[in-house]
Amino acid sequence: MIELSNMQIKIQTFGIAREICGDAQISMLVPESTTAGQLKQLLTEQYPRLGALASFLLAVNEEYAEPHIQLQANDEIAVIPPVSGG
Amino acid sequence: MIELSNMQIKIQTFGIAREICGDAQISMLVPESTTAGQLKQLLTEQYPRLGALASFLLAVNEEYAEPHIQLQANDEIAVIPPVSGG
Amino acid sequence: MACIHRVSGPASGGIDVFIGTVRDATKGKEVLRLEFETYEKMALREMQKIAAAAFERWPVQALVIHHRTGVLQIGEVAVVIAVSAAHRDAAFDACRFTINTLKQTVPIWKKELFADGEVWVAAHP
Amino acid sequence: MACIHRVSGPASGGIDVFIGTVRDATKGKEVLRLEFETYEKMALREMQKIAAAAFERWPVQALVIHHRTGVLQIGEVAVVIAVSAAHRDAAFDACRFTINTLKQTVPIWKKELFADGEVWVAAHP
Repeated sequence: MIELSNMQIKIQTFGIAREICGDAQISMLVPESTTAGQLKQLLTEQYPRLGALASFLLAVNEEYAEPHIQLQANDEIAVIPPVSGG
Repeated sequence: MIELSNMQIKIQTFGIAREICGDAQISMLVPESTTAGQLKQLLTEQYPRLGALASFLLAVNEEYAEPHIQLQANDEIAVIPPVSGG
Repeated sequence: MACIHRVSGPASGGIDVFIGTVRDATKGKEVLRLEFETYEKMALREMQKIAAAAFERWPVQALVIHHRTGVLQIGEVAVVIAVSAAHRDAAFDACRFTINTLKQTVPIWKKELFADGEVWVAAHP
Repeated sequence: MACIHRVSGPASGGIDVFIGTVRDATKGKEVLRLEFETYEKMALREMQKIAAAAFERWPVQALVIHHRTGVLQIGEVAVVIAVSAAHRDAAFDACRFTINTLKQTVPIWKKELFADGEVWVAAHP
């Protein structure tokens, strides 16, 4: 059996990541069981300027996400470029 | 030739030293060329409770005085018990 | 200054307050104004974590974090952190820890606007 | 809070403010109120020395020391130190140095009044 199972995820972007991605929220079709680390890679391929940042992290459900975290379709996902508050 | 040369000095007192000495300003007759260190000793003899303090310093002309400083009759002298501002 | 009132109480002996203001220059270049963007819900969670860590590490009585967002002019207050404790060392340590950690973890982004352009602070190496 | 205004300016990026308030208890014993006595002229000279030392050691822009005298009730502000600098580390370090040194050198004396008596703080070993 061959099964392809993708999911549509929504990704919020902030700061310079919003400017790079062109919108405050983008959608991506990714395989089910995609991890945060894999999504980071996919994002860098699709938006190479993200790779030029000093760093960027992903947040899942308002928490910084370890790379091994598996994403769910209804997760609240966000691209977090280097923070600079204060 | 024998010469006795004394001087009258005025000493301001503060905090617990004022309570020990009984007045905000006391006078003492001391030999000319008395040093700050010697005055401290004289004060401790006259007011033994000063010796029971955690420490006390003398100020001469609004500066903490090293023990070797020679006092002048018109110096502004003060007894500084342990400070506790802030 | 409301932040100071909110942390003061009869049992507190020392309050340390850090106030971050908008500087008129960065690396010698004149800044016209700042813009702060935030991921608000996550920023509040991260601030909450910092406060919890501070309370765990130091005998702190109250801790307030206040951060502006949007456009700020030169000299305006961007951030206020106020910490009260019975003794001053805890207040100083917890206040400094809070601003240092906030700058590392809280999702807030600062854009500096110059006469000839704008820069997202710290974005690039 | 006037102290904060007096140290803030367009070139300052960080202000650290220490506020010492009258605590309601000392070593577990209820304090009714405080009384501060000072040798005013010398106190100002010693404060001036502290400020000069702070300016010499850290890149500080402005430094204000304010200390109350006389009778103070619980919760009242006894001392305010406000330090501004382009960067926060200098503001924190200089502010902490100032309060620590003030407590060691400036001729100000605190008397704590209890229900059953009074004590000059730190007077005896």
